[in-house]
Amino acid sequence: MVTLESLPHLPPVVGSVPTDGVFSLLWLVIALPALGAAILLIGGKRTDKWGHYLATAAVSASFVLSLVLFFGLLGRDGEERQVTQHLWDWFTAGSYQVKFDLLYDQLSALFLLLITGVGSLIHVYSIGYMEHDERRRRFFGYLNLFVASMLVLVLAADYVGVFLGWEGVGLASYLLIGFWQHKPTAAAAAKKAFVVNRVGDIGLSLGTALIFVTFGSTSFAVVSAASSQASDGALTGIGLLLLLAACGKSAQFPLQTWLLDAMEGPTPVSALIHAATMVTAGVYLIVRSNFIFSLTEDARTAVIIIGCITLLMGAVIGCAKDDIKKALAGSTMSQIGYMVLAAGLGPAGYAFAIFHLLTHGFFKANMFLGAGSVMHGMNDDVNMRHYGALQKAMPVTFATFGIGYLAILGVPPFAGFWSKDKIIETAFADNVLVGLCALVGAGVTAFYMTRLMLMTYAGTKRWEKGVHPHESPKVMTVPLIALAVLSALGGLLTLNGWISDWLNPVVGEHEEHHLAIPAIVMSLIILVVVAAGVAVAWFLVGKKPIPKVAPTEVSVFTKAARADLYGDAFNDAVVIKPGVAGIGALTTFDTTVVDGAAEGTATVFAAMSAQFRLLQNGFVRSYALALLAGATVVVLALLAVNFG
Amino acid sequence: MVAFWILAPIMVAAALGMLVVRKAVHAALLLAVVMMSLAVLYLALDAPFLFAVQIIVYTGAILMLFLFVVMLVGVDASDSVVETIRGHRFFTIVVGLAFGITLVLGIGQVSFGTAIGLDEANGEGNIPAIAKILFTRYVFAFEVTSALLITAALGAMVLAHRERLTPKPTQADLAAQRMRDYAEKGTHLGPLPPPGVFARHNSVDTPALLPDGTAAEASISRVLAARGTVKSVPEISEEIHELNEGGEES
Amino acid sequence: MNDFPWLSLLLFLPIVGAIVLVLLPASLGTLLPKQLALGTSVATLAVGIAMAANYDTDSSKVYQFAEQHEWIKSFGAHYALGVDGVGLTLVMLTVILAPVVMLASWNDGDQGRWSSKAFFAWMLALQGLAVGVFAATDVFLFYVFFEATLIPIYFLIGGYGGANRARAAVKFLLYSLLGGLVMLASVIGLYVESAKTDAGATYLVGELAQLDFGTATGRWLFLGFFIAFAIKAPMFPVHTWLPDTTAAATPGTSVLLVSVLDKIGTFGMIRFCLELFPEASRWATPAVVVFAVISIIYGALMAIGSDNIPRLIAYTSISHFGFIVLGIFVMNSQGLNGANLYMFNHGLSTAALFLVTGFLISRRGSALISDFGGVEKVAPVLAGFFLVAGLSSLSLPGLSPFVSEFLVIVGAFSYSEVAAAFAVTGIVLAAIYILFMYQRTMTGPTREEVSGFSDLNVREVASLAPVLLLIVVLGFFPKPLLSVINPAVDHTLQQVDKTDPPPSVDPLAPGTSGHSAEGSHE
Amino acid sequence: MSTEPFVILSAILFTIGCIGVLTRRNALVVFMCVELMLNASNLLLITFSRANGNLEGQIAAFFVMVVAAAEVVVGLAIIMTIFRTRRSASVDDASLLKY
Repeated sequence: MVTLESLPHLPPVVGSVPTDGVFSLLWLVIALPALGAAILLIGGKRTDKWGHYLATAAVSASFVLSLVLFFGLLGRDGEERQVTQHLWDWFTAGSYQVKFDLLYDQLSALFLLLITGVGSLIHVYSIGYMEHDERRRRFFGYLNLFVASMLVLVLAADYVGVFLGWEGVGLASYLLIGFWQHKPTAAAAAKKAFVVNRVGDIGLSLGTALIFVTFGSTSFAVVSAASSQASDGALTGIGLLLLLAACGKSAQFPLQTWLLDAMEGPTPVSALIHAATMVTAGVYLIVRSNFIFSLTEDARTAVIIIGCITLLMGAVIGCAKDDIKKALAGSTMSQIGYMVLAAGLGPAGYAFAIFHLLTHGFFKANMFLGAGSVMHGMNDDVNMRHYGALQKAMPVTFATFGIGYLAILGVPPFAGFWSKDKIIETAFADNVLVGLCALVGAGVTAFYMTRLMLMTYAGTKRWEKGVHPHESPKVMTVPLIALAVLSALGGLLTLNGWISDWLNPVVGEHEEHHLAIPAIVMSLIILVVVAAGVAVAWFLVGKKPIPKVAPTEVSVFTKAARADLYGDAFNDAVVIKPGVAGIGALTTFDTTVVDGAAEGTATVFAAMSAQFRLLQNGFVRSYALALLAGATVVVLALLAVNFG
Repeated sequence: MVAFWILAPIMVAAALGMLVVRKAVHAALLLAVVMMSLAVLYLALDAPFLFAVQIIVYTGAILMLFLFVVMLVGVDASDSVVETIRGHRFFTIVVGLAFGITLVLGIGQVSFGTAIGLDEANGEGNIPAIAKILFTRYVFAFEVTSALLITAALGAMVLAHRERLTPKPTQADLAAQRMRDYAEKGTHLGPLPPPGVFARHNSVDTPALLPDGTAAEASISRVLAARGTVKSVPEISEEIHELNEGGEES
Repeated sequence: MNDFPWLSLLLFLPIVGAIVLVLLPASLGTLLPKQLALGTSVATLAVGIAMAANYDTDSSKVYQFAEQHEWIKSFGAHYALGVDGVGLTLVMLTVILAPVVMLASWNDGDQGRWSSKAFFAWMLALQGLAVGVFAATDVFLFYVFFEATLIPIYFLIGGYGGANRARAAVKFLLYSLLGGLVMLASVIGLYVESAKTDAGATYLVGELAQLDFGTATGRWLFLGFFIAFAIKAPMFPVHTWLPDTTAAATPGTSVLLVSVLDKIGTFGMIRFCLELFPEASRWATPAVVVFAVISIIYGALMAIGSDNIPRLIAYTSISHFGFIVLGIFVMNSQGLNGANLYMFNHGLSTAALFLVTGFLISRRGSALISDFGGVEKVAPVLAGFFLVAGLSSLSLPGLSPFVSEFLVIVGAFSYSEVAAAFAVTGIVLAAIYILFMYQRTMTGPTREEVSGFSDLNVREVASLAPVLLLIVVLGFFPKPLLSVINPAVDHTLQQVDKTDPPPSVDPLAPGTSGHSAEGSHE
Repeated sequence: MSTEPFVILSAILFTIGCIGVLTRRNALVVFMCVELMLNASNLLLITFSRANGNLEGQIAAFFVMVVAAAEVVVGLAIIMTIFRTRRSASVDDASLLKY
């Protein structure tokens, strides 16, 4: 039991003001893209011509509605900013009631804007990007499905509702990664993503079950109100199980391997799902469950460790990849590691985790779309060794990408600076070791991003034959510009500490951490580290010609990084190979032992019958003999009974 | 009781004989012996009506029917003594004896007491007494037996009736068939030769002799050939020889 | 309206239809009997819907639409029908799936050993008898229906199916008869026990439930019933008949077998094992839970290792039945509600899966996964239906099986964290077997053999669409089902004398919420 | 006149009939042995009729005879039919109904 003395700030209770006015339209935010998906997927070929417009319109309408709702929320008092809309009772079993409720509060409001906003831009971009794909309509259907599911995830007021969205985005991710499913690699990557996510779902399932067993309900309102009463063991258990779930969805160690493969999907998918929104769901889950995590030091420590490991792993992997999308994917892992780390810091870090999540959503989507634009011009080649000198050929892409680059590096005043610095600062305040990890990560980030920029835009032309790079059409560059603007200006959210104040009612108050050194010095240190990373990249990559084929004689570290730090190899050796062998053995066991027992009994009886059958020789006289013998026995038995 | 002690051994002997005789006719005759003896025993047991019925129905009708069928089927009516089912005869005797001994021993355990006798029941004569019961209490069963008998008769007729599957060949058909056989297989066209005729006995069982002195197989009935009662040619020739020699001597 | 013999009508309408079908002269061709059969089953469905609409969820009676006539007085056997929530959902499942299956297997009876007329007649007979099984409230009558269902399904398997159908039919029959025999011993035992009472012999479930059989007797009788139901369900290690059977049977037969008839096993566990022998059920719970968890994992692993699609689906069903049995025997309202709901939902999702893969297999003429590849490109609608059916089988939230599986996991967790932890691996394995199958059949480069595939035709879509629609609707709105299941579960729990464990934190404890609320405003 | 000798004689005749049915292969002889068994039972019926002092036994024997007559007629017809098609009166030849 957590005593009140040891915990000055109890986590806030999730409020539930009933919806009224404009907020009663909350359900429409989800319904619009869901309807779009339904029309596109069920309507079939009939919707081919206008399907993409419908999908874009649905998401854009959702975005407009989100904006309206957001301003509605802004206009309210702090206490009334947590709005609950009851849609219907989902299911009931004994005392367990799960309602289909939507919770619109400061946290989900931000997510709504991110999802629908970035989502709309990516829809627009996809109109151009997927123009020549004969299954474009279906692509947009899936995208709408994803947006709807993601909105369910962030709006649900119950863990089961979160689970619904959680799996919904998993499904959409599966469908979109495997969108080009005629490619075996894409199909395999899609399956891998889903299965690994399912491993994480074990955590969510059991976590939800443990929440029910502990609190008798799974709604945020009830759990947050009662969380301070729960035992430490239960809280830690829930925390760790939810962390497992977050690891699956957010590609954190040890469930990180699917994200790199997920780059088989079309680039807008990578931007929307595997950079900006879905992969950050784990962070959302932890922050949303602050009323659990704030009360359990042990689980938070685990979160921090996972975050640190992943942020370094992702960064290292990003350094060695020649595939532009995989390099960005490694970066995504790393950045989510930052967010998870921040979330693990407790009330001090929740707001910064979300803040970084938002800025990362802007600049990483920007860069992924930029990469998509590059690929568009390079005949879908993803190998950076075949790029070079694209700065001139694609000026808009370069410019927008450059802003994203500066943002991720954390160069002031771009968005990343504000969010990342805060995380590193808070980490140092919490624990120097954690802070150092975060700091090193920033340096490595600077290295691989600079490497990526240099290989892509600078240097000499290393283009393949027949490739004529060109700038992408307007429909693609306009979203790029919009995202670049957001990447540049995202930091404004923290003006006057707005985002912390905004989120505090949700995530809880915290005391200001006091660093040993002034914040400005800290920022300078970080900038120096970043600059060092850039310099190293310049010396290692920028100054030398880049071979068109990746050199094979490289250090073990590079080899390890290229092999994703042996994540797949580990899974293969520890899970898949024994699994396949085990299933083979089990199949043999089933046919020989289990079924063998049944069939064996049958065989024994059949053999016995084959022998007994011979008694039935067809000779009437034999039968008569048997009859007589039987009669004798009967007579003897009668005699025995009567005279015995 | 005298009749019993005389007849019982005879009956058992005759019954045992049925087990061993090879020809069905002999078995039938032995059965007749058993049945006649039984009839006499019935008389001794105060059942004169059944005595008569036993003689008339069983011995008279049923056994005659048997003999009739034996005559029809009689071509290979004799049994082989070799047992074809392995171990059957041994087990039959063991089980049969066991059964018989069990029965006899079992009966030996029971005391039947003194017989009441039928003097009272047969007071107004056996036949009227039976008739009274038969036509009162058992009249329904009796009527049912009539149905049974009719059904049996019909059944026998149906079973014994030979279904003609092809139309009966006419004279012309037969002639044509014979010509065809001659053309295709060289079958003898004319009538079959008559059997050899000898003054000494009815000689349908003796084949006629062909000009070269061999027997004409076609001249005797196939049934006789199957029964093996045909006089063989050597036999005949020997007889003829004997006759000739005897003639010469005399 | 509740005096109307709804259940007898549901029971006899299809059987009469079957008889009429058999008596139709062959000269009428093959189309008319099919239409007649479909019409009969649709009419039955209509009757079933009308009946369900009359079901009173607030009624205090345990069994509704009850009918009771004395049958064999000396045994105490009655012709007694009636449904509680569990029975009603399963009766509805039966009447819903029958027309679907008939429409889907429109041409499957044509190449059988007997005429297609007989195929549909057997199906109708099976529908009627299955209703009888779920509606019987007399143990003896239940037993009679239980065994009677074997007859049509035997002929359906043995007469219309793949190469090994005769062998599969015999294997199925022997397994089922073995179970039935063991159960018969218990049924007789029930007579003996009930005859000892003052009221005399009875087979009525309602009256038997009041009896106390004593510890040892109760356990033996329980075992007799349980073994029969475990074979029927089927659970590890008496499951091997199911893959063989589904591999040989037509998809429609497999649906009726797995979706409907196998439910008799789990239904019987609730109705007879739990309600008649509560003490024995509590005694057996640990062992049953272990076997259920083994079934879940074992079935899933075997499914992953299967190359034959119907066998794979059969193994998935073994896994799912493990969940159902787990939910039943953890004996709390989450588990039992989940299990009951699961029975219905599993019926739908497996039906969809069997039928859609049946369409797939009939196009290729092979049931081996390795013979397919890239079907999605030539038959996108088929692929889409396949995916939705598969996702429902892996209990994707938003599709109906999720709610039930989730409730079972929650219920299992209340009972034992370890059991739940093992059971929940089933959801990962489910993702593997379904998506692995989808990946190998539908994606990748289109193989030459499948390039000529036609997409689903109108009849096939019409047969599948209602099922998939129902799966989606019930995924978001399972309330109609749960509102009838909840009272039934309460009754069952009352019978086994169990109450739900309270949450370890009472959210309504005085002083707590107030304090927390203050905390949020600090 | 005591009952026992008749009963024992009946038993012996019945047993001999049984053995005959089992050992003989000619269908006709088998049939005759069946008749022997029937007669043995008739003897028993009549014996007990006298022992018990009523005529029911004789009536039963009478019915046995009637039924035996019917049976013989049909049985012989069957034998004739079999003989006609198979040219054999051996019961062992009709042994197709076997494993």
